[in-house]
Amino acid sequence: MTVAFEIGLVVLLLAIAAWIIAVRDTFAAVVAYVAYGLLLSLAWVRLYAVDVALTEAAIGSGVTGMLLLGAAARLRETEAAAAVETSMPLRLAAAALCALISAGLAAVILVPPDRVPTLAPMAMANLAASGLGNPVAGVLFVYRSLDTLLEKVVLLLALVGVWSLAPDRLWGGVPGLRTYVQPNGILTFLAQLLPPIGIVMGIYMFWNGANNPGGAFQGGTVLAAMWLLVMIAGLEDVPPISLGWMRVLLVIGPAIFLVIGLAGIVLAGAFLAYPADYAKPLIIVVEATLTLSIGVTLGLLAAGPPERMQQR
Amino acid sequence: MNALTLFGLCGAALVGLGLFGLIVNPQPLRKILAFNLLGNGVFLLFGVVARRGAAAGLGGDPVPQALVITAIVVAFSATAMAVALLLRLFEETGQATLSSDDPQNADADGGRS
Amino acid sequence: MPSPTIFPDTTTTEGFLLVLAIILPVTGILLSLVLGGRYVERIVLVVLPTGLGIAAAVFAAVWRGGHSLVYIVGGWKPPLGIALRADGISAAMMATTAVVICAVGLFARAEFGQPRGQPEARAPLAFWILLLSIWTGLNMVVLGDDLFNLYVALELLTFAAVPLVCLKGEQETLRAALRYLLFALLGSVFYLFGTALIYGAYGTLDIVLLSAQIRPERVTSIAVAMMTVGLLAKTALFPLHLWLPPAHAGAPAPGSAVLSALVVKGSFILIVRLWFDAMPGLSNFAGAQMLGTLGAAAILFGSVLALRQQRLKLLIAYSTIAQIGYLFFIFPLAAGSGAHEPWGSVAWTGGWLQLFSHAFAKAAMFMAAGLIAEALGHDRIADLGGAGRVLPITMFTFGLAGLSLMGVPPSGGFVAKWLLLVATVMEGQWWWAVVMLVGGLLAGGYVFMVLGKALGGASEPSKLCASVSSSREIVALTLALCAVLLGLVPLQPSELLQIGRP
Amino acid sequence: MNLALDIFTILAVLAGAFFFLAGSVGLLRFPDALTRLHALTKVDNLGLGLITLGLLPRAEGLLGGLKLVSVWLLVQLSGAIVTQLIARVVRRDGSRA
Repeated sequence: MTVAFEIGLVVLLLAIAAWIIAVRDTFAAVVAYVAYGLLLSLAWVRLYAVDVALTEAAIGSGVTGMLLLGAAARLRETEAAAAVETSMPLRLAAAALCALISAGLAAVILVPPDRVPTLAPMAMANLAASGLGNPVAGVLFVYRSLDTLLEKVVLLLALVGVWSLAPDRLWGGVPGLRTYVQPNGILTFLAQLLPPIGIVMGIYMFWNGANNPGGAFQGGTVLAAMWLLVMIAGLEDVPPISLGWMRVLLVIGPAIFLVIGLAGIVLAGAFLAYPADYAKPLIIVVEATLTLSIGVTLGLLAAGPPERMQQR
Repeated sequence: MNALTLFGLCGAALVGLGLFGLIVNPQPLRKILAFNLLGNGVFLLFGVVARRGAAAGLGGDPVPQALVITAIVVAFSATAMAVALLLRLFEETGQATLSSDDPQNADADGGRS
Repeated sequence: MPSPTIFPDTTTTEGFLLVLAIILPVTGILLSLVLGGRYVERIVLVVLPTGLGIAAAVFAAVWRGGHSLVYIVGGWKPPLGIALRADGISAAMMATTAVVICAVGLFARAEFGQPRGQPEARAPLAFWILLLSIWTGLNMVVLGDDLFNLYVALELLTFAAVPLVCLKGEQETLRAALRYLLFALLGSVFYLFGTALIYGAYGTLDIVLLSAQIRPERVTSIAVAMMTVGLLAKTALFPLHLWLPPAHAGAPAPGSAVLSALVVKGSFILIVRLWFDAMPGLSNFAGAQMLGTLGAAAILFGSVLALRQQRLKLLIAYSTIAQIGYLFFIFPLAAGSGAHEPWGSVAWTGGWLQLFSHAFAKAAMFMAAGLIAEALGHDRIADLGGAGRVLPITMFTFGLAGLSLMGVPPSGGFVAKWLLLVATVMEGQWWWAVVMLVGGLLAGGYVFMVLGKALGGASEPSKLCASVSSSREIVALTLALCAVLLGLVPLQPSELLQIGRP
Repeated sequence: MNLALDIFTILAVLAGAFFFLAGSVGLLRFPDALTRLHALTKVDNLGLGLITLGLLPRAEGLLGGLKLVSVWLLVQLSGAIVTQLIARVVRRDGSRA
């Protein structure tokens, strides 16, 4: 009975994935990708990975989908020109190669190891010391916090990379987010109504993430979505990239993380270690600032490189 | 066949599909989409590994789950950068292809003086 | 012989230096982004020498101590936590990285200065942040001991390298950057794929822990094969090299220097870690021979194409493809069942010397090419006539770096290739020797093609578009001299390079 | 009592699922964008509404029930507005899909 559900889910996922690859219209492919992403988060729930499901829905499907939709819409007119077909022999060779790789992988999956290695008991046994209740948050912010810190730097770096694509004369200008300003329009209505709810949701997700599925990345994504909505509806200006406070918001998360990590050397004997009694409050501080930074970074990444100068 | 193996096979198939799209489709945006499918396949593999490691009252090993969260964020960063590059290329050249003028000459081995 | 393996379960005395090596450039990145404008140069001016100092301290500590430095991050031991580990190779690579980055920093100051009294400019801010990010990524790559942590490090490196390629914003460089990014992303996904399989089979991603329990199974070989292919795409080994020439030739000169000298080596080092550290003794003959063959093909193919180039920067980029090929002789000569001691260790030393001397030589060469392009306003090889007269130091730099690429004594490249050559002969794998000799001749061909044009009598007196500051010429010359001097100290490094090996 | 609630849940969820099915078929079969939107709103309103209603007796306490209802309300809100936006674009540009 339950496996029937999984079979249906997997068949649907693969069918949409194949369609995404095969369909001619790129815009349609991207729309399908968003639907596929939501189904995929369902798969993550079935794999007992609710944190991942939330991340996939928010980032993997949501923000990525928005980014790709925007690009597909802009590139729509180039599609006819770009439709150079790959030659048949190459297609066949590629298909054979990919089938081979899939088959090899499937063969490995079908033979599970005799002894399944897991770090779950170890992760649980040490979790109490951090005061957290969510083991995934424990891995992200306690055991493997160096990964999380560096990943935040990667995110910032992607933003620097995106910004650096601007022409010289537009540096410091306003990102080219497409806005649809209609006074009293329906979008304006949504942008006025939804953000209060969304912001509460975002904060709840980060706060709740200490003990339940959720956390800084998911919460930050919701915040970013609200910010983008408000900007697209024209209720709030898209800030120029030279804006000082925005730069501060961008780095405050990793900076606080770094400072607390360094304090750990003195107070807890190792970089990125937390002193025993203050572990939980410190992690909350790190997560709170990270949520904020992630929100701003994701929003700006989705908004793209500067495309016009600010009106003075 | 249990559900876990099913998701594993789904991951394996996604890897193949994504790789195929990445190789065969000439449009960069479609390549980016295919890269995301490929990535999802690999993430599912982590999910299966995590679920297999269920122990200590948990539904799955939290370590690979956390790794996937990190990897999803990194994959998003990559997508954002690739999309921005592609749009900028489109703005500069009016087209969105990887090959310079002549599609056969993908090697671009200089001599454009 | 190799010193006993240190399991990363306790932080060693100087271990804190490893943390510093990573967080120093990260701090630089964060501060640069917030303060922006002219502060960036001041930040870099502090970070570069400090980082060089840290690298020197790590080098000294490893050398004097004779064992690896270890730092347990957050006090959580692997497999649950992450360890940083600096063995002899890490120490040597960190030192090389620091020297090259500092030289590039000095060299780039003239090109990427923020104009005084004007709003923040794009290229300088981006360049310095990207340079610091590359440094973070490289230090993380050589110090990381956890396969997933190394994945994040690799991505850091990629995301810093790609924007550097298209910093000038021209059409061709944008295209090159996009192609580079797609190749690199494919590489990372393959790497991640292998990581998942390895975690699924062994429940740890720590390289040292893995080396103790890894078994010759199908999972292991599929995982390592996937990871290796992914990393090869990032290293641009033939036939996955297509992205490299336009990318490395399109970047601004200091960027090209870092990309060609250091960034491609990051992923190479990971392949070595996988084959030699994570699965010692498991690498099979066929796999090692395969990598060697691809390396040989890269040498021939890259060198021949370099000879056919009309633009100086593209020639140097193709030469990188060829020189990367030599590195892969490490696999058949020092791993695999074909390797025999002590010749395996000889090849090991030779391979690493090749990596370090190529880093110095190639950085010097790209800098020289940048100066030539700046002075003459073009980099067409056919029109270089008379360049030797107007830019004597720069052409001398180019020639010195060329010596190392060709493998002419006295130079680091010579010792490296000589050691590899000896190993091939002594291990009875003479076929590699033939390729190396042909590669050396071809390298001589392309270096002399440039030198001959530049030093030959100019049909017309060269007109300078811009004057070149002699301090920048000296920076490039210093790097070329480093490449040559490496040839004079081959014995001490060979001991250093064995420290911490399993 | 329990049996009655169970039957209620089953019936409501089944009815909801029916509307989902009908809406999906409509999405695929209807000829133009406006009629497809019509089909979609059935899924949002009735389909999800009935399923929410059916699940309410099984919610964990008052808070759980409130969460369920607010999920439905949020979907209503965004669904209604997005439908409006799409419909306006269609009226302006004509149906392309």
